[in-house]
Amino acid sequence: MAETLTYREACRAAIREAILADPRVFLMGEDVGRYGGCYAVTKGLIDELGEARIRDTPLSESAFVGAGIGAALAGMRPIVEVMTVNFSLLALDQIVNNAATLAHMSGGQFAVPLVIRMATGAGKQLAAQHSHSLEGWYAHVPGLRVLAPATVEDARYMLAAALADPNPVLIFEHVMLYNASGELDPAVDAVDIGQAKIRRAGRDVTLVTYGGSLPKTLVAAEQLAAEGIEAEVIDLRVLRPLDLPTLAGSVARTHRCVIVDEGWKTGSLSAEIAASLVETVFYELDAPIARVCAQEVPIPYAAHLEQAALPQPATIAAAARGLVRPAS
Amino acid sequence: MAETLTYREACRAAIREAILADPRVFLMGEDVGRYGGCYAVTKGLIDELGEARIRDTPLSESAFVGAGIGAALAGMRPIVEVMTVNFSLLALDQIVNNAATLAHMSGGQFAVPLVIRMATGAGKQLAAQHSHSLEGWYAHVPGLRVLAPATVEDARYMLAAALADPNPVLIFEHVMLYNASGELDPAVDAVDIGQAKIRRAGRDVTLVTYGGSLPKTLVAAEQLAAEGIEAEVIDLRVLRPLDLPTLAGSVARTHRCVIVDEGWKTGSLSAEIAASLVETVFYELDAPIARVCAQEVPIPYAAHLEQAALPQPATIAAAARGLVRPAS
Amino acid sequence: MTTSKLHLDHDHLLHLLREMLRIRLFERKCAELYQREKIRGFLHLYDGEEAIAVGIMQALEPHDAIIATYREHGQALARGVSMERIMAELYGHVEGLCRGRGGSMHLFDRAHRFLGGNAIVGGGLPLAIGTALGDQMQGRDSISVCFFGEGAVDEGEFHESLNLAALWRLPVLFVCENNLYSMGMALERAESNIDIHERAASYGMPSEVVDGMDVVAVELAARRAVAAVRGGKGPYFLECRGYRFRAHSMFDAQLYRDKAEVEQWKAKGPIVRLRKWLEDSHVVVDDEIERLEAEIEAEIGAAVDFAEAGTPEAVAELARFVTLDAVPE
Amino acid sequence: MTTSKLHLDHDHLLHLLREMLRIRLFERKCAELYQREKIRGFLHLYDGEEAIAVGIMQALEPHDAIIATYREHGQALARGVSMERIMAELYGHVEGLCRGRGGSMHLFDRAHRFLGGNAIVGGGLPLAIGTALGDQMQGRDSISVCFFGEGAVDEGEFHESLNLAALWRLPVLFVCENNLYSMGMALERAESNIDIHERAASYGMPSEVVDGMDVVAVELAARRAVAAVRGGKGPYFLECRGYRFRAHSMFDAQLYRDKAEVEQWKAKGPIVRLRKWLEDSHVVVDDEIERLEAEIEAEIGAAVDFAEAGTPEAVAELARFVTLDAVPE
Ligand SMILES: Cc1ncc(C[n+]2csc(CCOP(=O)(O)OP(=O)(O)O)c2C)c(N)n1
Ligand SMILES: Cc1ncc(C[n+]2csc(CCOP(=O)(O)OP(=O)(O)O)c2C)c(N)n1
Ligand SMILES: [Mg+2]
Ligand SMILES: [Mg+2]
Repeated sequence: MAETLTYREACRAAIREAILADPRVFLMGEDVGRYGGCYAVTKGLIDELGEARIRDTPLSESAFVGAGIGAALAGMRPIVEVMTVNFSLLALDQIVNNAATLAHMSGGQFAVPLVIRMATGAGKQLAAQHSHSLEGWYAHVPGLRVLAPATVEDARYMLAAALADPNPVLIFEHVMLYNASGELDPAVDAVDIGQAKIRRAGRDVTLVTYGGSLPKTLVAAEQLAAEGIEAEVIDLRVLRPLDLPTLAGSVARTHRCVIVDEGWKTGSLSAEIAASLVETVFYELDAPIARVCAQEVPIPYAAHLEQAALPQPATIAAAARGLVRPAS
Repeated sequence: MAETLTYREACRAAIREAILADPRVFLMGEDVGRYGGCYAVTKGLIDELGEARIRDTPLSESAFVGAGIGAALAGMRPIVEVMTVNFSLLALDQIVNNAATLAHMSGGQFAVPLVIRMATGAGKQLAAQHSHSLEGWYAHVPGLRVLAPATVEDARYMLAAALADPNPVLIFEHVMLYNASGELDPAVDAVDIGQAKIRRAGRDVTLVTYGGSLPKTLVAAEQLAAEGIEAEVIDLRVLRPLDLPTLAGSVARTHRCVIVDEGWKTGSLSAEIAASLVETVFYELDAPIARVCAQEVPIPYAAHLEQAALPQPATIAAAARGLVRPAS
Repeated sequence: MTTSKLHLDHDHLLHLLREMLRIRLFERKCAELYQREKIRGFLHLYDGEEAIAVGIMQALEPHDAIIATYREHGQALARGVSMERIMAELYGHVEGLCRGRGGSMHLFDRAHRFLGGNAIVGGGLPLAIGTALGDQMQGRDSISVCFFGEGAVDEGEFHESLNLAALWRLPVLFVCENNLYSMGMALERAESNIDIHERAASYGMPSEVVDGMDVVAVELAARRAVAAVRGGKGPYFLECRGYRFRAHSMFDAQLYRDKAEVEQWKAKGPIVRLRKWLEDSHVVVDDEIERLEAEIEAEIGAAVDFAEAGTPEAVAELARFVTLDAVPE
Repeated sequence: MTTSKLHLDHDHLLHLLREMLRIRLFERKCAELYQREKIRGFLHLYDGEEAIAVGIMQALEPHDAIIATYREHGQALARGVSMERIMAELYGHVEGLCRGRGGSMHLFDRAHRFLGGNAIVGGGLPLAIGTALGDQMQGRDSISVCFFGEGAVDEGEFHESLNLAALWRLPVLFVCENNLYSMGMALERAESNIDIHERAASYGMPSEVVDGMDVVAVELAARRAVAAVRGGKGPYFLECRGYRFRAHSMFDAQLYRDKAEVEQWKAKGPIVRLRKWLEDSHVVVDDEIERLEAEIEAEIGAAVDFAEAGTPEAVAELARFVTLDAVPE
């Protein structure tokens, strides 16, 4: 029978399973233990799994992320939780200059089999310093694999695949998804971490998105369908390396593309996707590639301003409409 | 009479002039004083201007960059030098979460009139941790202005314009340019920090670049000219906000575009330029937009590997040729 | 009020009580408004720690700079920032201090040199180094006061900032609000040496422990410290020991501590303590405190009315202030 | 060699001298090869500090982990890493330790658990916390040894890492190579409290000052420290006081210090000092040291020949190892 659970519960089940399955796996981060996780993802795990393997850290992002890298070098399979992407800036040097470089710089002598999880995104009125969507930055860095589970299934199974990867893998969990719930297909017990996935088939326009913007994009697709526009919705799932064949294949069929990305538009991942598509399927395009991204502002506190700053189903639908039925 | 000086000397003259002109201006950073600057930019200045205004800091990137922000809030006009962009990761939180947000987050009550200078780029065999080109990341952040002087003139005059800006401005000086020399036009004593500039006119293809890649791109343009291909070379100068009208205007004339960017290709600034051009001049394009960027590897030490990882005149020329005279 | 001397007379003591009560009652209202979804986002309340903000503010001059954390309603109120404009900010209205852009974690007020409101733990410390440096370089008599929790002590920014302040003898007063927990992390689980004031002293600056639940003790220590800092003796560190009575934020189930622990601390709270002392020693008479409370409730009521009557910023103004055209004077 | 006892016999003393001379002479050759443009990039030499690496390495086991800085030729050689493969790496050849990808600042050698070679000041400290944590969690008897300069003490990573090590009682030996300058920044201009060993002690770990120019003193201290760390007593801190005789790197004009200062220190150098003592006390006889030097020169000659005979990595292999297919065992 299909099990229904929340994205939060799926994350928790994945962590629990991984720790029980492999003595080398442990979770470390701020308030993952006694507090139960700032988004309650790890609630209860410290009691079951103990303080050593659900390890509360001091507020020292650089040191404990670096410690995760070192522990991976010493044969462990650490899962490091950085509470949110906002605080990961304090650990960026360790991620960019150590985790991502050690394999290559050492001529292949050392791998860093480390998983770093963090919450990302806006929508909770947490204002400018707590609402970043910076996963696109991480997708810029060679040596890293970057994942963005948008469904309960991916939240449930991506972690195991990430832990099996000999290279550092980052997992971005969108804060607005934790309460989402979904069914798990009992026939599935693993997912790949290489491919994008078509979440809705359509022939008129391709909508490319990931993470917290997937539900909004699916809503937009329904709105469009009501108008007779059939949108194909692609969930990137993997932000690095990009699954360009799946994207290009879709655009080659629909000839139109809108990219939805909660990052600030300039220099967001959406730009890379657009540029890559232009390189590969330029001659298939019947219209410019459109992008729906965050406005170029520090995300404000007030609800109406915050929502105005973020992609919305209406703006996504409008962008798609603009490509399919341009005003003459 | 036109004065000839190096890019390094131009940077030094700009700093000296700014400090002499305004009691609120001072320079602070690692080894800017007694050592004379890690790239000798500030050599001699401490003797003339004193320890208070050529202020050596401890190795504490986060604190002294944050201190620059605070000093700006207190009415100073600090120039903070982060020795190289590689170390700026340690100060990124201060730049992204404080410098870039304070004006908006405070509802316009506080400005941060701060200039941050850093060296960027590869080419000196400094290997993976010392060869980053991450200026594209900064160009992603609303609230910042990002400059990349590629000529002696810009090195000489951009600083004054940056200091006059009430907002935080970042200046990226490419390490391979410091020894370059050029003439200063005696009729010019200021430059704008808003516009891109056409460094070479041409009708067949637009080559867009900035910073350390400009000389390489100009060499490529000469090679192309010898083959009868007239390339227009645009120096971005300002990485944020992008001067899209100048870029779009050129592409609307040439109908072809190659972007040259020393950052890793995926998610580099080149992607944003391509995506923006597709949005604005899609119907003017006669060919896909091509990008010549760094290979997706941590920059290696060995000279031949490093050079293979970076854009080169030959690869730039080849990309342009591929657009103008595609193999049939 | 701004000399280093403290006059423990009736008026001043009542002023201290009033200031603490203003914070306590204002925040009680905030919690209620949060339940009613008038206020959203993160809301970190200061219950139990009021003596720290109030005690420190007594020793400051209007031209001093204040840098605080996301738990800064108390500092703002004690500094004299308008309660109405704070409440309007919590409502996300254009009449708010930051025109609704900042919210609870980012109160700013130029008129009171109140520089936020910083939501990155430890993120305000470097800023305070900078304002102090700027003031010092301009020959001003101002000092910078930086508030932060004991959790911030673990961040690299703490270390870098204390070193810079001591090295350059900057006019900074560091105020560590040690409430024993950073979210759910107990101090002794986070720090190898839990004597924070000793850690600070190791940078070569004067450092004291203060009972953060005794507003008079805090004020006395603050006057001593401020006199030294303003006198050009370099930075000073006050570790104010206290306790947070409420949850960390509105999302905290408090799995990490016993109710009994909280109750014990509440009995020692800064307000009950001063109030009891004032009553026992007959400094206050009759219904003086009740009248005080009524006045404060009226002030709060007016603030809520002001906020309720406020207006949302026009969406067309979203991008206003991302960059400025001039440095505000 | 790996017990905590030190046998100060002829052979061991000569071994210490040999190890220091290997570093000194190897690096003299490196400087020469840099002038001849055989070696490029940054080259940071260790002249004057050899006693630190050599003394520490005497106390370690093969399964211990070593994390060093960009100034790590000395550590690598003293650890037993192949001189030939180091030189080939400096040539950027595929026969080098890292197949030419790392260069001088990034020597890695899995066989000797030599984990780099880190060019970000302070960047290696968190890694050492992690290797120690990993070893501790797996019940191994290994310790992690982290080398860093006194300049790294100012970075936030120092603070965060020392706290974690002490808090979790991790098996880390911190070795601060205090050579009084970080590039051109003199210690007393960079740190408010220049007694680094005292700063370390404030985290609650044993901490000692050692004369970093006395190889026997370093070895003794290292054995004491390693015994404590391996015995499960948590981290230990050694501040080794020394001096860098040469420029910071090949680009440094040394504007920040006098020639006379350098000469004074050179007279107290670790090699002249041990050598003189061995000669004065007749521990060495005749031309024993000259023979030693000749052997070392031969080793260096062979390393240069090896590097000269090496080959550049194929450009087609550029992207190899950016990610790996399996964790190397
Ligand atoms: C750099 C960073 N890491 C983590 C957080 C999440 N966080 C917000 S408040 C807090 C606890 C801080 O504790 P403390 O400094 O003691 O202050 P208190 O909340 O007790 O007043 C944490 C972990 C953050 N905001 N910034
Ligand atoms: C984070 C960072 N900031 C600055 C630099 C540039 N830099 C390289 S070595 C060095 C001096 C470090 O001094 P110290 O730690 O004392 O080591 P030493 O070189 O004296 O051995 C500096 C500033 C760097 N590599 N990393
Ligand atoms: Mg606390
Ligand atoms: Mg040093």
